[in-house]
This record gives sequence, C-alpha cells and structure tokens, in this order.
Amino acid sequence: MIIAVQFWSYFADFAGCKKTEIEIENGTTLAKLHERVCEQFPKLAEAKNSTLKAVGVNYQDDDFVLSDGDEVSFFPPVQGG
Amino acid sequence: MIIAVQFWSYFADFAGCKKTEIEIENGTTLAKLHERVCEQFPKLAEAKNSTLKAVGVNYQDDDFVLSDGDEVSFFPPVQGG
Amino acid sequence: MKMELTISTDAIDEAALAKRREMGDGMGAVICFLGVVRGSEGDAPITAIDYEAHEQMARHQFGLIFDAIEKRWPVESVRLIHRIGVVPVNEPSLWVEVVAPHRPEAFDACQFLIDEMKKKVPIWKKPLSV
Amino acid sequence: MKMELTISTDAIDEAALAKRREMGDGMGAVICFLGVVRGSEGDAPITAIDYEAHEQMARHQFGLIFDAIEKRWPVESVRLIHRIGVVPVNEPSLWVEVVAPHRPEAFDACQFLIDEMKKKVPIWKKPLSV
Repeated sequence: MIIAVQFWSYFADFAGCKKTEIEIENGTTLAKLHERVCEQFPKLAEAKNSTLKAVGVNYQDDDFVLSDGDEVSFFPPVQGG
Repeated sequence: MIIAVQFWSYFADFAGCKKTEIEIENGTTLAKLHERVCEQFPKLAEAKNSTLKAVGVNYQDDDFVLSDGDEVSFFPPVQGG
Repeated sequence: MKMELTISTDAIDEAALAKRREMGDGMGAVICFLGVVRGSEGDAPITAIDYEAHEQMARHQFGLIFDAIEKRWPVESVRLIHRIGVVPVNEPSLWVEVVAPHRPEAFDACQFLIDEMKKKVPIWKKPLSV
Repeated sequence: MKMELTISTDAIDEAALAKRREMGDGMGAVICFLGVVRGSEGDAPITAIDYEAHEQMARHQFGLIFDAIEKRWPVESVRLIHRIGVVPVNEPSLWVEVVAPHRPEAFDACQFLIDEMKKKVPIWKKPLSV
C-alpha cells in the first residue's frame, strides 16, 4: 500500500520536498516507515532522535501499525507561541 | 501632643466616625495608641487582633514611637482587586 | 522599569490601554489581568462593589511593590489601574499589565504584584445589593 | 466551556477582541497573554518570524488541550489566536484569553495552555532578517 508522507518546517528543506509517497507492506509500523524515510533522505537521519511523528492529526508511537490511506507527518520539535 | 487618627472601611462604622484626634504623651507607642482607641471605641476592640496599623503611608509595628504630626490609620484586612 | 499607576473612579478602557502600549524590541511577553466584579459575595447576590481606598497610602504601597518587581525581574513596564467607587457587576475593578522579555517572568511578576496588593494595598470593598 | 480558536495570517486586533468578550456574572478573572516577536533570535537581529502550521493537526491538538482544561478547571471560556505567516518584530503572534471565576485557575489554565501548546501544537518558526 501507499502512504502519503509530509515533512514540515526545516525537515522539508532536509528532504528537499514537502510531500512524498512511500510504498510499504501491510503491518508496517511507524518506526519502520521512519527508517525507510531516513534511508531515502539522509539529512533526516541526522535528526532522527528529535523527530516527532504523527498519523493524521495525532501523535503516534513507534509501534503504531500503518493502514492504507494514512497520512504521516515527520517534523522537528514544535515552536508555537 | 495630638495625633490624627483615621478609620477605614467598616472600622469607620465601628467607630462611628472616619477621623478623630487623640491626645497622647511623648514616647507613646503605636500599640499604646491602639489600646486607647479600643477603650474609646469598644467595637474596634472586638476586631483588635485583625487590625492593621499605619503611620502616614507606611505600616508600622506595635513598638513604633509616635511623633507630633503623625497621622495614624487603623483598618481591617485589605481587599484590593 | 516604566511604571504607571491609576486609582480612579473612571471605568477601565481596555482597548485604549492596549493602543497606548509601547514596548521595546527585546520584549516578547505581555500579560494583562482583569479582576471583574462578580454577581455574588459569599452566597448573596450583589449589584456592585463600592471600593474605598486610602489613596495616598495605596500609591505608596503600590510603589513599594513595583520597586520589588524591578529588583527581581527584568520587567520593562508595569501598568496598573484600580478603579474605586461603585463598580457594577461584570465590570473590571482591576487591570494589570506586565511587559517582559519572556513569559515566565511576566507571569511571575504579575502574580507577585497581585498577591502583594492583596496583602498590603489599603483598598476595601463594600458589596451593594438592590 | 466556550472555546474559540483562530489560526490566521491576519494581524491580532486586541481592542476588537476585548470588545467581543462575553462573560457570565460568576466570572471574576480574565487573563490575556500576548506572545510578541522579539528583535533577535539567539544573538542575531531579525525583522520578522515566518510561522508555519500543520493547520489541521494544530486545530486538533489545541482542541485536546482545551478539553484537558475543561476537565481540570472551572474555566468559562478560552479564546486563542495564533497568527501564522510573516509576523513582524514587535507584533503579537499569539493571543490567549482565559475567563474563570477566580484568579488562581485563570493563571494556572493559561500557563498550562501555553506550556502544552509549546510541546504539542505543530507550529514552527523561521526567523527572517533583512
């Protein structure tokens, strides 16, 4: 299945794009997708430990299992205010 | 010497007046004046322990020695806000 | 530290106060607090509160509190208005503004100011009912 | 609890917001906080901050924070505006208002709201210089 992935703030600069699509197998976790993303966009790998991960409008843990149609966001620490 | 005394908030109701003058001897402390006031205005004696005492624009302790021209205020706990 | 203190029977005009604000480029936090007259005191409904102040002493005591704030926090300005006389329910009796570089000191200084006021500034309330 | 959330590129109009406030007779405390863009980030002078939001998620996350406030404090209303896009130095990017019966819960809820926002709401800054 295909997962829509979005990068926010300077993660979009690191990735060189704001959005991409990644094909994954059924049962893939958010952690696994993050690894795939880091392989594809090496600058994001450098920020791996400070990356926040959301599916749709909610933060999710590494062991969250992705489903068809999920939209995943990767971004640096938030800075509202 | 003569000390000007003011009562504020419901202390004025208790005393029946907002201002009075009390004649004291040299060396009289604020505590002593307070006792004199409580004798003269018995309802103020009932509130004695919760009375705040100021000379001019400053709070003063019981052992403050009064001088000619001092203006003394007695009032209940403050309630600004 | 800039300090502005008003003790007056005039209604508090928040919009005008906001417009008159001046703040330096290094300031990142503004906190405004409004104390508003509530419709009851204890269990009894009221229509207004009549505030009385020992004004000269109140000014002096506010000044001491402002000085303490200036010593303790990097606050750029404090503006405070305490309305006295009859303040109807739902209208503010107190408006406080603190401008500071960052949020923590703005909050701390504002709460300190109100806490100290409630201990030391000679202002009293008399609830009024119909 | 009434909740009003605005995420917009429009400038924040404090005076208009104050005029639109509606509060019940039991409410005694209003706290407004403004977060203002400062003239430097770190040591470098800047002219503005460009705020980016993941808006849909930001709305959801603000909603979760508002719900947590409603469960925890007797707050009557929360209004929050986060400006996005380019916000010049000296202009507010954030305006928060909390209306509550008493001061302690107004302060606590307001600080909780901002603290949680800074942890969870997906908004980011990019400092701009000349």
